[in-house]
Amino acid sequence: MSANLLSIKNLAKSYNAYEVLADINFELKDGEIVAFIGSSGSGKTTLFNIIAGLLDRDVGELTLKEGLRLACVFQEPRLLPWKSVEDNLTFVQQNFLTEKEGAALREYLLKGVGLIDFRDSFPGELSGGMKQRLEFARALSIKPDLLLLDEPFKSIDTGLKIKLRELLLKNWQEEAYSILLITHDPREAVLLADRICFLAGQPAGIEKEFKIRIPQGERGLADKGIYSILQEIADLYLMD
Amino acid sequence: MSANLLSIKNLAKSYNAYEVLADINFELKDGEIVAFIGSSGSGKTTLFNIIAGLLDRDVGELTLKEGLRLACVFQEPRLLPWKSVEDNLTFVQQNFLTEKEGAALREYLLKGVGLIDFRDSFPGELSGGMKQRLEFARALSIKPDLLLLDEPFKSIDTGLKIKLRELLLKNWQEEAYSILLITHDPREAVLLADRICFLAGQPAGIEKEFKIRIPQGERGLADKGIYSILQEIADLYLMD
Amino acid sequence: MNHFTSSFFKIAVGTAGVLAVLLLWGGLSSRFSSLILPSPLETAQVLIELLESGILVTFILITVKRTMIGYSGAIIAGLVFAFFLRYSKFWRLFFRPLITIMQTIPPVVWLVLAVIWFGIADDLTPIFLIFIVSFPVVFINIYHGLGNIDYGLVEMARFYHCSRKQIFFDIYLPSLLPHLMSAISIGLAFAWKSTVFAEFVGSSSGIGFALSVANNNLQTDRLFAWSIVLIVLMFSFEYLIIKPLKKYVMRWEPDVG
Amino acid sequence: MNHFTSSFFKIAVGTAGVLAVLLLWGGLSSRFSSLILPSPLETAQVLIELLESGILVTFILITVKRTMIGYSGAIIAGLVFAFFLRYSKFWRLFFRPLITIMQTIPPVVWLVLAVIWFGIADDLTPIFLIFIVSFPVVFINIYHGLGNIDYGLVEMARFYHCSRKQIFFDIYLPSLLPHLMSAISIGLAFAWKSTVFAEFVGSSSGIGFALSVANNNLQTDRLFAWSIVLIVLMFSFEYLIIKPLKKYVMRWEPDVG
Amino acid sequence: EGIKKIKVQTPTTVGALPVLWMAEEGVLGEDIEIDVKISADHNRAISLIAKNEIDMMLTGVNVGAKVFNKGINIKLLNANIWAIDYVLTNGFEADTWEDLQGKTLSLPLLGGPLDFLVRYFLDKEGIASEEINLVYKPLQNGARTFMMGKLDAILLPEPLVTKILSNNDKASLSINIQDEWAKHHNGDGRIPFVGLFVSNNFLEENQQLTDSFNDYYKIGVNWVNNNPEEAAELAAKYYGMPAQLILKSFNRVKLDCYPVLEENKLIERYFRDIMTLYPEMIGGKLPDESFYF
Ligand SMILES: Nc1ncnc2c1ncn2[C@@H]1O[C@H](COP(=O)(O)OP(=O)(O)OP(=O)(O)O)[C@@H](O)[C@H]1O
Ligand SMILES: Nc1ncnc2c1ncn2[C@@H]1O[C@H](COP(=O)(O)OP(=O)(O)OP(=O)(O)O)[C@@H](O)[C@H]1O
Ligand SMILES: [Mg+2]
Ligand SMILES: [Mg+2]
Repeated sequence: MSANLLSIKNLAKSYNAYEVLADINFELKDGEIVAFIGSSGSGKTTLFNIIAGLLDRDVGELTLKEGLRLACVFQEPRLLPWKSVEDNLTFVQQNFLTEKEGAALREYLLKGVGLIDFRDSFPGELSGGMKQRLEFARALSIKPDLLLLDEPFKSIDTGLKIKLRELLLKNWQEEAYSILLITHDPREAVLLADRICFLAGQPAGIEKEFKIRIPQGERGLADKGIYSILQEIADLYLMD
Repeated sequence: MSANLLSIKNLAKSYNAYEVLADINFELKDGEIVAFIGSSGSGKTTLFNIIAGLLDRDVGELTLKEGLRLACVFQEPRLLPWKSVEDNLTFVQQNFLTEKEGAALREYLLKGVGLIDFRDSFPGELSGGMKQRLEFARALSIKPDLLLLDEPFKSIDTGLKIKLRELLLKNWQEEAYSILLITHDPREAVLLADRICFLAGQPAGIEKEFKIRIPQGERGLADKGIYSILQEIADLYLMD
Repeated sequence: MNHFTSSFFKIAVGTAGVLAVLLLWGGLSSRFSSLILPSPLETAQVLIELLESGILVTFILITVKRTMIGYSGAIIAGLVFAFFLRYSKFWRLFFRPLITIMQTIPPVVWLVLAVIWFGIADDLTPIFLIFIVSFPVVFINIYHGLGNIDYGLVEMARFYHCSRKQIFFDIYLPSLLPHLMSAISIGLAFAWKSTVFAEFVGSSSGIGFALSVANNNLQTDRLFAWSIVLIVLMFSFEYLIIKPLKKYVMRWEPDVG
Repeated sequence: MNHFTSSFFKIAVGTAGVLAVLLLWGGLSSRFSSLILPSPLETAQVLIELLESGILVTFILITVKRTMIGYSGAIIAGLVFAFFLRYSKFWRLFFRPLITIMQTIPPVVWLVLAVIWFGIADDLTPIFLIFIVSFPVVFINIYHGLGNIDYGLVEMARFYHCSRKQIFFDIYLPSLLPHLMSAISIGLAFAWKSTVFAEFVGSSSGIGFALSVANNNLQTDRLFAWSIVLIVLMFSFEYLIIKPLKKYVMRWEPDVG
Repeated sequence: EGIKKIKVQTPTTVGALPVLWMAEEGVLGEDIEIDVKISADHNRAISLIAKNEIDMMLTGVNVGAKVFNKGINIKLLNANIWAIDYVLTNGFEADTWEDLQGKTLSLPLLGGPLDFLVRYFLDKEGIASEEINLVYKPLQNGARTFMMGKLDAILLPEPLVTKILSNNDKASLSINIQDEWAKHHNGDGRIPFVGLFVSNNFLEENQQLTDSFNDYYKIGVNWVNNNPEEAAELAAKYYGMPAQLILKSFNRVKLDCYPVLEENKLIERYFRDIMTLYPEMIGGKLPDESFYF
């Protein structure tokens, strides 16, 4: 159960002359939830895109476990405008699930993110938050082994955020996937993650790692351990 | 000082057969900060677009004070891809400020949102949060009378959020503009606004209004008055 | 405005434009011999004669058949080449100048080559010329359209292990369709014209041949009558086939203004 | 690959394509009389003769001048009409059918009209025909491009009180430029061809006239020589003017793959 | 099966009427079919005959000589049109070339037979060709421009002459090219304009058939001359012109065939004159005797 899903060694990336990432080393174990935080423009999306295979790294090694099923919530919505809400899920499911399995899961997820009444709408008819939720549902709809989430709770209000977080964790327990989460909100990170990586510097590296040992269900923002981590993170942000 | 900048009477709007807003009544006084909250898809952006004149209402009256200078942070970034970061500001300033005035303000704002090093980059070279900050700077760059902000802090981390909020309030004190703010985060609302409108229902109306009388500088999330409003809002979200 | 009055309005305005031209034509023609500029009435008479003689229908069928064959060929080749050249740098560099050459060689020279390649075959020369003339138009439009595709969506699909086929049918095709439709409707006019030109100089049947005979005999009224036939054909294609197709293809687009 | 080898590679591959065609041509021509298909060598000889006689340069200048006048006219009219029709529903309905008609009327008929309008003026007929043929291409491409403009940006600019002029120059134009460039490069080939055609049938100077004389006098080698001249001209435009312009115009685009 | 096809390509000329008559009548017998293709494109005909895709063609005698001299393997079966071209003037009469001095005269083709003829006459009469404003326009364009009153004079072949005359009161028939030719050739105004050519390949394989084709062609010529109404109907059917007009135009067209020797003499006379002015028009040299049938 503790095989590495992902391991990164000495990875670096620059856009033209602008160095974004340098000397990134990272390992992800099966079933782990890891959050990446760091200030805006530090290179989180860049790192994610490299892991997702959407961007080439300049140097370094990146190994994904063989046959790993990856899913992703992109930072900018990437929905097919000519497909309905439900068909946007079907489109990605077809290579992973049977039609029957897929249909049941779609129903379940669209209910979960509150879009079941909009299953036949086109993305152009959704509000900002609704698009975001659709992205979220799509990522879960293929029963992934590893979930890459880039700001999945953006434009989503607290109530809904809690619902989505619950959906995520419930699935996590049932399906035993791993999660890499990018968020700009340290509170989200401490509530969800087993480990938090803080990205900083120019070029950025993983400046600090926090481990959280309290089980997800039992965490509260006011808990002492959690609170001190939040304080530490706040300090890091200020220094960056 | 208490003339109405904006007044809305019995406004309603539907997309084809789908009714989004009904019977909206609202007034905004000079210098006020009002936040709109409400669950995703309730119609906040729709209402904003109507106020901004980007969308036609179906029925109802909408009066803006004559000569009002409006600025807006759009929910999806609307940056000119062929203009540099700084030129995106210059583009909107030209009809309101002299070149000299404009240049000084651009310098000040780009520093304020942390994009001064990227003034010559194109929007395609910015990260998600950086685009968001640029939108934010653009809205402030015309010295507006009324600022419409649709999720201005999306994809922006806490540290930066605090900086932007300070920038906003500092300007607010100096320039005495009014603000209409859409946010999915009730905490942002209670920290910034004089008044909070909760949009709910289908079609949605302003279900509840909260007035906050504590001066901005002195508010804390743990204050009793503030805390009880947050509680009430949380309940409203759950019911919706 | 309800649906009936609105579509009535549309047709009325469009017809007004055509009527204005007819009036202008009528007015102008009264000042010239019918050898130079026949009146709309004379033209209509010739049209009726042609219809009665049966030659109208025969020639239309011949020309339409040739155009369809040559043009479908051009569309398919245009699509294939556009994809191929967009995604293979080598072949892009290799073929790009050749396509420019193809575009530039004047039709008379193509006719010389057509005789060499196809000899006497009455159908092949026009079909070849249609292909040659419309292929670059279709190709360039599609190639350009491919450049405008939202690459983020393709990445997303690749990310979710979608096959090339899926990516083609669910991303490229829907993104391309608007471009494709406009490529097809721009190219169509050229396809028509080149069929007509090819028949004009190198065939013994079809509308172009009829035009050439009319021209040789200085029968300006026939020249105009056949042009009217072409215009009606073109309109039928545009409004009965391409327009509805366009609408269908773009049905997911929320209407703007 | 460093810059030098890479651009060397590009030119090499492009040249390879052209060479392949030349070889094919050479092979084919050995099987036919030069009256039917002249060899590349014979063609080159004629080309040199033409150059020495001075007629080459004279005719090139005449044809280029006509093309430029007619084509700039078509581009300007295409731009104006595209904007005009995109934003006025009435005129769109009114003019749309007329543009289709314009596209469909065969060149022979335009020539009839040109005789009426311009009589024996040697320059006007070709210029008119270039305009007529390339206007619809340019128009449709720009019109289509206008439909693809991100309307959110226009709304944003309106919101910030930008004048029509600003919106035109800072939003429409940059959004349109890629479309415009491809419209211009597609249309250019047609402009060339129609100059040549117009000169072919209705002028006593220019490359098209030379082609017509060569054609009538069965000088196939000259026909090919003049085609080569056209091809070289077209290449010069594409690679010396349009390509660099395109690159400049799209400089803000982050490079993809 | 068993049916032999003879493929002939021709522009819409009176010279092809005998062939059309033969095809319609089936004079060569049931197992021989004459397939007539109508196309104005000489180049196409030449390429096709060189590729042996057609067997015979009607075209200008000078064109035939030129391609023969350039190595295309053809033979002249007969020359058949000897008179067809006239000068029309607009609003004034011209009896001589001198009357056209300072006027605009439209010709169809620089370096073509009509251009040659005009320049030949001007040369013979000592008029510099610059004294007449010669412009070159395709026949139909020229005709229309003439009708518009924008040209003083135009040199045209039948049936366009008849057509213009019956549609334009101001046009008058001024100079008969054939008469002018006669002035310089001992009163003999016959000019070999159009010829029937056969590909040598076909000829070698079908000596007898070619002979009888040629014989019947001459019978066809007589038929046309003796039955102008029916011939005009035939032209109307294949060329799409009104029969009335064609019938009228026959008066100004000389369709005839002569004994080989006489014919060859007339052609050589024509070619010699061409050699003095526009040698390229017949390929730069007189064709040798293998050109003639
Ligand atoms: N173009 C459209 N066509 C049809 N329906 C639309 C369109 N735009 C929005 N809607 C619908 O109107 C409702 C309100 O949308 P709006 O964007 O105003 O929501 P919102 O309150 O801003 O939500 P969010 O917080 O997610 O941005 C949604 O249910 C959406 O489905
Ligand atoms: N295409 C590009 N060309 C040039 N520079 C780029 C490009 N994309 C990103 N960058 C730069 O790389 C840096 C990191 O960008 P990235 O999108 O990874 O940031 P991020 O950590 O995801 O930020 P955010 O939280 O705002 O989304 C930024 O400074 C940005 O300017
Ligand atoms: Mg990011
Ligand atoms: Mg919204």
